[in-house]
Amino acid sequence: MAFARESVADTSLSAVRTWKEGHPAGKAIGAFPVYVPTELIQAVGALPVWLFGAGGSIDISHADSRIQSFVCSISRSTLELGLTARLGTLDGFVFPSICDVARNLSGVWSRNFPETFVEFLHLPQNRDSASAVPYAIAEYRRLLNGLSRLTGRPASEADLRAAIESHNANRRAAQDLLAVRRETPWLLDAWESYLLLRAGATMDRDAHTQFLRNAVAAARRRGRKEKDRLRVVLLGAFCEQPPIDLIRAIEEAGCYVLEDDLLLGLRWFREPIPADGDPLRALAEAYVTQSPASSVSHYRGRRKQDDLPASIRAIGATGVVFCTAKFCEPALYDQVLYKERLEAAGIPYVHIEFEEKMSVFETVRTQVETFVESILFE
Amino acid sequence: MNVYVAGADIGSTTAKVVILDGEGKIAATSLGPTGASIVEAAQRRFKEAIEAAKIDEHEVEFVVGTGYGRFKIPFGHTQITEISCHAKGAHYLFPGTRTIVDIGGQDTKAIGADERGEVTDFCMNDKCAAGTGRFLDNAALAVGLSIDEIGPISLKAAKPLRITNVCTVFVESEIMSHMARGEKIEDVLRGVHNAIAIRSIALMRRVGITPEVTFTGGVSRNVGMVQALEGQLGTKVNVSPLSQYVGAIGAALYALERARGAPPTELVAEASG
Amino acid sequence: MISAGVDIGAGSTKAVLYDPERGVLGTAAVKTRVDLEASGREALAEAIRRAGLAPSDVRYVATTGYGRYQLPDRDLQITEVTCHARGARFLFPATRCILDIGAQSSRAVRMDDRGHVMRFKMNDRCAAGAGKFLERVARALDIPLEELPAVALRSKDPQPISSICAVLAESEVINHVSQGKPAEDILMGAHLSIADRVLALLRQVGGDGEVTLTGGLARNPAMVHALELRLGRPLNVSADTPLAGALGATLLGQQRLAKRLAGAPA
Amino acid sequence: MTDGDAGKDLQRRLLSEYYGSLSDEGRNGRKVAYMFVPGNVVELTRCFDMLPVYPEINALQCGIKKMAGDLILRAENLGYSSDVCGYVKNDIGLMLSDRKSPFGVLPKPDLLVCNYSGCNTFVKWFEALAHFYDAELFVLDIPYLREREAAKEDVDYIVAQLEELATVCARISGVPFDRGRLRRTLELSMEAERLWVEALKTAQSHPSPYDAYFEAVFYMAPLNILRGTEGCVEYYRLLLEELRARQKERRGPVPEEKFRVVFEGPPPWPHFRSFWELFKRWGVCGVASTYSKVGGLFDQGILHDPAQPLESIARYAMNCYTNWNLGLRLDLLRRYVKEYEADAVVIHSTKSCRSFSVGQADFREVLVKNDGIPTLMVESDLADPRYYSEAQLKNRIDAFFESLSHRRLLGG
Repeated sequence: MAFARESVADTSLSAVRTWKEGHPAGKAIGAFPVYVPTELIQAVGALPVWLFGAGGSIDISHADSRIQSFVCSISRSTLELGLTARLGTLDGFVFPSICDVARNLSGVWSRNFPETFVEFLHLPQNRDSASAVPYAIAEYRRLLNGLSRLTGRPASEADLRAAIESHNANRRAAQDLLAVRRETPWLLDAWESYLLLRAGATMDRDAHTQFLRNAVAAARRRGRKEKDRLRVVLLGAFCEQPPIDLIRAIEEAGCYVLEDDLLLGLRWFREPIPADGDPLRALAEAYVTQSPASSVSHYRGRRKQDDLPASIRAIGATGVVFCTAKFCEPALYDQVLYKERLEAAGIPYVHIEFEEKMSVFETVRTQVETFVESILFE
Repeated sequence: MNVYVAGADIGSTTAKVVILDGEGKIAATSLGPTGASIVEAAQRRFKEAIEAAKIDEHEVEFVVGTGYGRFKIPFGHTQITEISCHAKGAHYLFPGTRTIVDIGGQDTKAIGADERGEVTDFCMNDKCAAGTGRFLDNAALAVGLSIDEIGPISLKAAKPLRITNVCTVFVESEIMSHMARGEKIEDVLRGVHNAIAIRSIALMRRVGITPEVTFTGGVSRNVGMVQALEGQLGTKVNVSPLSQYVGAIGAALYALERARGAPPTELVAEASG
Repeated sequence: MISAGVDIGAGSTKAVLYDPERGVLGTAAVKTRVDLEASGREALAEAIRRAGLAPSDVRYVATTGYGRYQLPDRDLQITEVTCHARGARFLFPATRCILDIGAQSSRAVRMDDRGHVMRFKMNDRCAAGAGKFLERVARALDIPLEELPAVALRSKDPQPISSICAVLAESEVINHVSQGKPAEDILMGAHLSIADRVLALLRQVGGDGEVTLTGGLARNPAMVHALELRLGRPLNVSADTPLAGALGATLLGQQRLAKRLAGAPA
Repeated sequence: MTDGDAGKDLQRRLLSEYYGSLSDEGRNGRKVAYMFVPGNVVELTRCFDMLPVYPEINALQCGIKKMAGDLILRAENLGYSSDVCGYVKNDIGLMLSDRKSPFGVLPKPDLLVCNYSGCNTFVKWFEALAHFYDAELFVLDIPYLREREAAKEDVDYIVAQLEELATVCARISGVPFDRGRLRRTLELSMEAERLWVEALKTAQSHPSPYDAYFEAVFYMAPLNILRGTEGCVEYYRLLLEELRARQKERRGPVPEEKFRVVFEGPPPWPHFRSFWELFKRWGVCGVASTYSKVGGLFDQGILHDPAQPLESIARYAMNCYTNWNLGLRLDLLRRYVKEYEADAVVIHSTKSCRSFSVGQADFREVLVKNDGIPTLMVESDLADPRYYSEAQLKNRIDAFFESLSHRRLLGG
């Protein structure tokens, strides 16, 4: 756990430097949340590095001259990291389609760092259309060609299949970790599992998979006792991540967080992606047909808010904690539709607002405690 | 016959008047809180300045008003914004000035100036970071100290806190929570000064920071603020006991130009007032 | 069975003793000092003294408010939202909503007919600092705090002040001053800006039914007037509302005590 | 003196006819398609006799008519945060008050066509309307333009979706898809667009015969609402004549054109007049604006083309101002300053519209420091009246033009 905590707190990405010492010609590619097919980065022998802003650890004084203040903190702090050369170890950046701010940030990025490799990946939003899969394949191929040129190493079908398999294993380990929390929440706190997953942001995939497997085994051996707590689901923190102390404050206020969308991009698919056929088609089809309900891509077929009440009850949760980043528009729009369906289904919820650079959690603790009391005090 | 001109800078918190003689030497200055009535505050300061300069009101040939209350100055001939006045005044005090920062009651201003004190570019804070000058008064109130004490006390900080918030109102609730958790006053105050310095420097970056940097306006009297700015910038910052009068000095210099026959460049007085 | 409720707030600490048969036995209020635990003990001791009881008579102590965790020998701590709701219910049995406007934050609470919290909402960061905002406006207008309500109530044409952002609201106050607008109109404008902000929270939790006003600003008649003007109907206000938190704590303490005595699992 | 009355009268008649056609009797059975202005496919929906409704136009009209404030409050009471787009909340407020708009009661949507061009919030907006109206939603995914020329895969992706959309419209309207009618409609669109580009270019003369920001946003209304109709073409023919006449008489929107300015960003609709006044006082005339290109960058040579029906619709959809990446947007601003001989750029940054605003501060950085073009950035909002603080705006605008006139005096 100590290792995980340090690697997350280290915004200068020293872990990437150590990886590069082990891979002399190796390149590292930064991926902005929420979902990027990092298999493509691994397939060209590069290290995918997830960028989750700088939390409260740095002051914003350069980014202000490029970006307004009424935008989320993750975009401002990531730009600050770039402008203060703290991301020097990264050789390129991939911005996926999340929202207008992230999309425009890719433009600000390529203007301020003209020599760096910057790619904006347009993930298909009309996933009901027959043309969505071919388009996704074309986008993935365009990205892959760019990455190959950058690393000077084309990706063979075998490289792609190996990358898919190592990602499948990583996602399986992540699902196992979250299953411990879902079935026996007293054995593994949400902030602990968050740290374990987040450590993977700067780690090689297979190393992270082994790291998670050890953690799952260790968690199962713990002898902790179950406490009288409210079982909840946490929704809305899929891109800008809340401070770890905020997650702890929610748990200490009397909650077991069975399910959440923290670090959603690291575990985007529940089912493994087939590694036998054409790898790009497999990745594209997975994105178009299996992506989870999320605020960053238009849902396929049904409306995602209709499925929410049933999925809450299925895992035995009693309430929902909406935990949205200040100024995060996609999360705030969806929260209204979700709350409509929760009210109709009689499932209680509370909405708290956070910023990655928050240092005071009194109001959050009071709100969640009140929420727990309003349910436990029947 | 010696000609006199005046500049009146009626800010949201303090009102200042400066009288210059024909050669542009400062004949007198006066300063006091703006309070609830701008017209009274302007007239009182103007009277004080005239008496200090031992001259008669009609000897003042031209008066330029600036600051938030500039349109309400009864004795003003014309109005010029505080951007132009701060540039001109800062150049008067420190001819090497190229970048000016003024942390005012309502707005924080960063101004780029050329070798003649003309404005090359300027930028004012965006909405979320408004009211920084006023905020320091509120911070002093929140910790039960006077505005003049918080600067020196902040210098005694051992481990300054990081206060990361943009919005001044929210920073205040952050101060209360730190105090409730028993943090030392000087550490909290140093955190506040640093937060304001970082934000002001971010604004200065928009116009570009070229030495010499001159810190103008009332807040420049706060040594804690000067230290914080110099600490974050890594370079010296020009401050003078007259820094608080820079707006009024600039206005008086424009009045002098106008008295010497320069054509007007600003809008005719506001019709609606 | 006597239970005690101790509300350790940022400004003052209140204590209430209650017995199901004899009702409220004693109350006390002291200024909160930096040592929150001492403030809690002092208020409780004072209430016991006033009720002519001995410390051992108190069978259950529930704490609430900012310093609710600071009293080591408490039986339970409950948040001020839950306690304010239960306390207001005791003072006004038909009330369905609570509006609590404090120095820093404000909130709206909706209850069901048994006084149980259904939904609540706190002001978001941009609309923070209600009470503090009025203090700053008073200072900008050179008006002593105690005269605030009287001056505001003299207003004939309140000036519009933004209700969306506290920093913007302050700048607008200064602009009105610099345009020489009368102080009472600016001050009432500031009260109405807070009313708009807080009533927006009320509407989001469902604002129909009887509304009770609690918190520091409940004692400011200009604030009550501004709220009633914008709400279009009267609010419950009483001199006892500052005690609502401690009252709620002792009543909820009774509920827990009754459960313990009946042998039900805690 | 018939200064522009003919044009204004025709526009008023066309708009009242349009809103009349949306009333229950006016529709007489025709289906209604909600669409967004940037990248809309009205030429396609017209083939199925479907009537277009543009929620953005309703929102800005509510802003102008001072209705936006209450409607936004109604949406916030439902739970919409103060941090989300004012246009969306205005439209949700309209829905909550049974769609009573400044032009009568608007119809419910039979189909929501989310032409998602340059604004991710559009998808959220129509996901909400689909939820509240329980209406069918077709997300027409329009890729973000990364290179100056739209990539073949992007165009093919849109064309394939247009074919699918055509089958959906045929099903809903019961009208079979007539490609000949599509071509005729595209001819009308192209003609109106060509006339509009000519009209825009008249601003290159000194003085400019019209304000390319504060007046262009009204002149562009027919092209946004009535594209593909006879009336639309007629309007722009009349408009061009009027502007040519004013050019000859050297008459412009301000008595004396002191500063020619390129405007970037949407206007604050709820305070439109007072915002325009802050510039008029300084003799400012807008000679080019990017907001008037939100409905299509026709002056950059991208018109509808009956010879390539679906391809030209796809290419048009990608070439709306907010769908251009920031590098292309910045070059456009620079070209406008040169082509229209502007003295300065004014950026109006709006809190609601982050697809416009994010990156504008970076524009200012380049325009001032690299190109030496005086650039002012001011902030308020395009829909929410509560974010407009006149004193702050006046202070910044006065300071900017004061230093410009001062520099001009010193030959700077």
